[in-house]
Amino acid sequence: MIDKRVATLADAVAGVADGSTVLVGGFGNSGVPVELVHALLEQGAGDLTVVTNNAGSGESDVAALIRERRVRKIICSYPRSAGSVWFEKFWRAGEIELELVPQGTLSERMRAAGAGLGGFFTPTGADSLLAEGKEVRVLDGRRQVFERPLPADVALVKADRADRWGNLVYRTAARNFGPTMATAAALTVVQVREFVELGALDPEAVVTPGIFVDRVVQVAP
Amino acid sequence: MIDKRVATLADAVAGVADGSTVLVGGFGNSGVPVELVHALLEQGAGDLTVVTNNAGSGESDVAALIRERRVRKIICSYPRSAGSVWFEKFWRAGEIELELVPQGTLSERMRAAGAGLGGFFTPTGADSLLAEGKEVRVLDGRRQVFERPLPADVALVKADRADRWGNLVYRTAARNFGPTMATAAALTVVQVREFVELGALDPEAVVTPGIFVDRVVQVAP
Amino acid sequence: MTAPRLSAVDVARRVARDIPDGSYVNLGIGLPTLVADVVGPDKEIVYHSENGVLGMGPAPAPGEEDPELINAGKQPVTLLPGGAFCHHTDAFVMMRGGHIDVSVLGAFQVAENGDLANWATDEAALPPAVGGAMDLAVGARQVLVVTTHTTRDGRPKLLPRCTYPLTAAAVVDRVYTDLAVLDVSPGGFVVREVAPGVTPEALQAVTGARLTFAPDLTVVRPD
Amino acid sequence: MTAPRLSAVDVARRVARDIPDGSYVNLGIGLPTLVADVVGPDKEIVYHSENGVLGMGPAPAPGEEDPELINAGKQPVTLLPGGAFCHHTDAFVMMRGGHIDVSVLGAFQVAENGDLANWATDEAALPPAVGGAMDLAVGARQVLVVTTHTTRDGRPKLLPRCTYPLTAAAVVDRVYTDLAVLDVSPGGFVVREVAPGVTPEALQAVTGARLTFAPDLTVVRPD
Repeated sequence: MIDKRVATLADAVAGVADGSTVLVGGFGNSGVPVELVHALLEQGAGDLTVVTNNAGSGESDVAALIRERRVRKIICSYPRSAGSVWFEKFWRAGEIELELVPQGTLSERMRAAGAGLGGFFTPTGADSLLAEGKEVRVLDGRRQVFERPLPADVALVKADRADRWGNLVYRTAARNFGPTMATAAALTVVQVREFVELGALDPEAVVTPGIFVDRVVQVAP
Repeated sequence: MIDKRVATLADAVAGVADGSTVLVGGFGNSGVPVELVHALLEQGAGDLTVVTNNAGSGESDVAALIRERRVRKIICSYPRSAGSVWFEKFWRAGEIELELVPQGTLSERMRAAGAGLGGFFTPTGADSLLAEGKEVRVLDGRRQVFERPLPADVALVKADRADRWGNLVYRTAARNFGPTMATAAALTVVQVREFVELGALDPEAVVTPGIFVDRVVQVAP
Repeated sequence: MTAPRLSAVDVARRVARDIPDGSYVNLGIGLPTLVADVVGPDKEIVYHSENGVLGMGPAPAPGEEDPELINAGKQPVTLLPGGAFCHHTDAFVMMRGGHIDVSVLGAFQVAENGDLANWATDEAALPPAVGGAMDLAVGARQVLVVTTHTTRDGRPKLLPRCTYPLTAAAVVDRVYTDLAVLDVSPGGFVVREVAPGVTPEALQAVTGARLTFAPDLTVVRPD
Repeated sequence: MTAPRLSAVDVARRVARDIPDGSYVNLGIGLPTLVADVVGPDKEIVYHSENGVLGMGPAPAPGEEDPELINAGKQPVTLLPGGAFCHHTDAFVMMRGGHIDVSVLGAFQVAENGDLANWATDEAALPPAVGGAMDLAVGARQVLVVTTHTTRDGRPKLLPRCTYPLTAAAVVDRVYTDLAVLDVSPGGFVVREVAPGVTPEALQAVTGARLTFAPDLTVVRPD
């Protein structure tokens, strides 16, 4: 019997260890697993490497993790926003490490981890500062930089509906990094708006098959 | 106005040049764009490199292309089947070239082409004859072989339904190579069972967005 | 330079004229976004956003916003019939894989060989941020840049070589500024059009790179 | 070797016992396919097929076949509630990316260090063909091999080193034959179980590699 549903947010993030690499879905305020991130804050894991597109905003989710000094390092494409005050404060003080990755490369590196690949060459950023220290090779007539997979211990993802096998569908642009992050982590934890019966999701339209999902928790919208 | 629908199979394959690399979808008899391949036979292009999982069977589709000596080279994972008599005949006579690629690598190489990547390292086949002459590197503690993108001039794909923008959905396991091949070719040609109105396909469930599709033709089931 | 500069909307209108019917287009944050507002109703354009939206429609009516349905600039958008959602990795397959016909980007600097600098300045006080700029610059079939011709304090943005960190090398096809439309050619910038009242001498005076003027140089018609 | 060999179904039953409830499993073409028929109803197993089916159910009733809904062996299958379709590239992400718990494969040869040869012999008359064998061998968390202990003409398949071309190096975890169940350990093959009536000496006599026998060696119980 496969049942990946868990009863509480605390169950969902149970066991996340200090020093973990944690993927956090979302782009801007779309598709952010806010409740899971707050549960992780509550759970207490620290010394985290957080991989997420932005570096949090205001006092919520990733910004709160940073504020509470749980984050050793951020791997992201765009840490700067109107509300990214906690990140900027610690960054200026040299108290948080930043690895800046072009957005498509960030996503592709997580995909490579989930796909069992050893890395890939991409033209993105090959002529930029972000290629410094990396292997660059001319392939198909253009300079390309070698990028390595980005695997993680935990992924926190927000989806819309799930069944007990962990099959997922998303809503509009909230899909963003979720499907890729779900493949790249040893433990994939998902919050959804609604549980549905097994068989209720159209097999032609499942976006993340349950094979990539470990725990699902329902969060009231 | 975007309208990728064409009226006839001849229109669908018009302009395919001698010497083209042609991706042909399908796995066994599932998802094979039979009518498009026959239209290509009729159209007359020769000296083709055909990329497809199997090497045709019986007297139909890819087997017919081979029989009529249109195929210079096959790139595939599994050319051998009960009915692959035409391929075997020419292969024994040294009259057709074979590039054998592990199935996942075949798919991933087409994906790399569609994704604008310069290549990737994969553990698949790294310790096998199929890695001979290729760069092998130890990454993440295992031997991995460098594989290059596999782009094409034309892709022939079978889907189930399409709208005039070329958005596609498939049916069951007939999906197989279609979504990846559609991204990897300069000209992607699709046969579908049914045309639907723009907006009739659920935007959450479109499998191949029209951006990857150039021509769609309806074929009576 | 005393001639009036073109307004941002006029520049957007000029860009819109160059976008063919049926194109797949990504509009960068800022000035480029204006282009969608001025493309004629005779054209069917599919707008792509790197967060996984293909086929964006106009901004939603006030009160109709869906907080999850946003564009790359984090503004609420709508989806047209025929639009579709995809995940981030696939959205970047579209970009990096050469499937976007036209990418319209902003710029800090453009060099005469097409080098683009639009993600970082030499300012060290702010943390660096790149987003999807590098993917858009290397992947689109055509890269169009929309920018003011000079910085706020009058320094030129079109240069022999970029002094800011590069986004990508030799990628820009055409530049639309508030003073001119310029193509990047093997011989450097070729001015195709100038804003009304702008002389070649005056344009050269506010440009860092050496300009060539097209034999059929015309005045920008924004409409 | 005069003791009766285990039947293919008995071997499949023995394999089935080792597959935990809730596993994601890929069954190779041929002997491994039998495993699905004998897994107990107390277990919920999600069967994966590399052509893009996750959650395969039993074979359809005669006349109910869908010609497009097939497995990797090109046989018609069904989809269980909770099953889903994906494209080929994603199906191989599942395989190569380590998401399949158990891969059950056939073999021509297995070496004592876990090397697997199951895609090509030294026969040059037939065109080579590989399919998904290499992806399955490198990607699954556990690689189980089901094979007859010897070839049809009595030559051993469990060897110090494979003589046929390798599928993958050092990947096999356990081998189930019609004579024994053997683990691949750092010291070579360790026999865990033998078929009824098979003595260690007799097993060694039909095995190319040097065998170690587990201290708790038992007789195979297929049920």
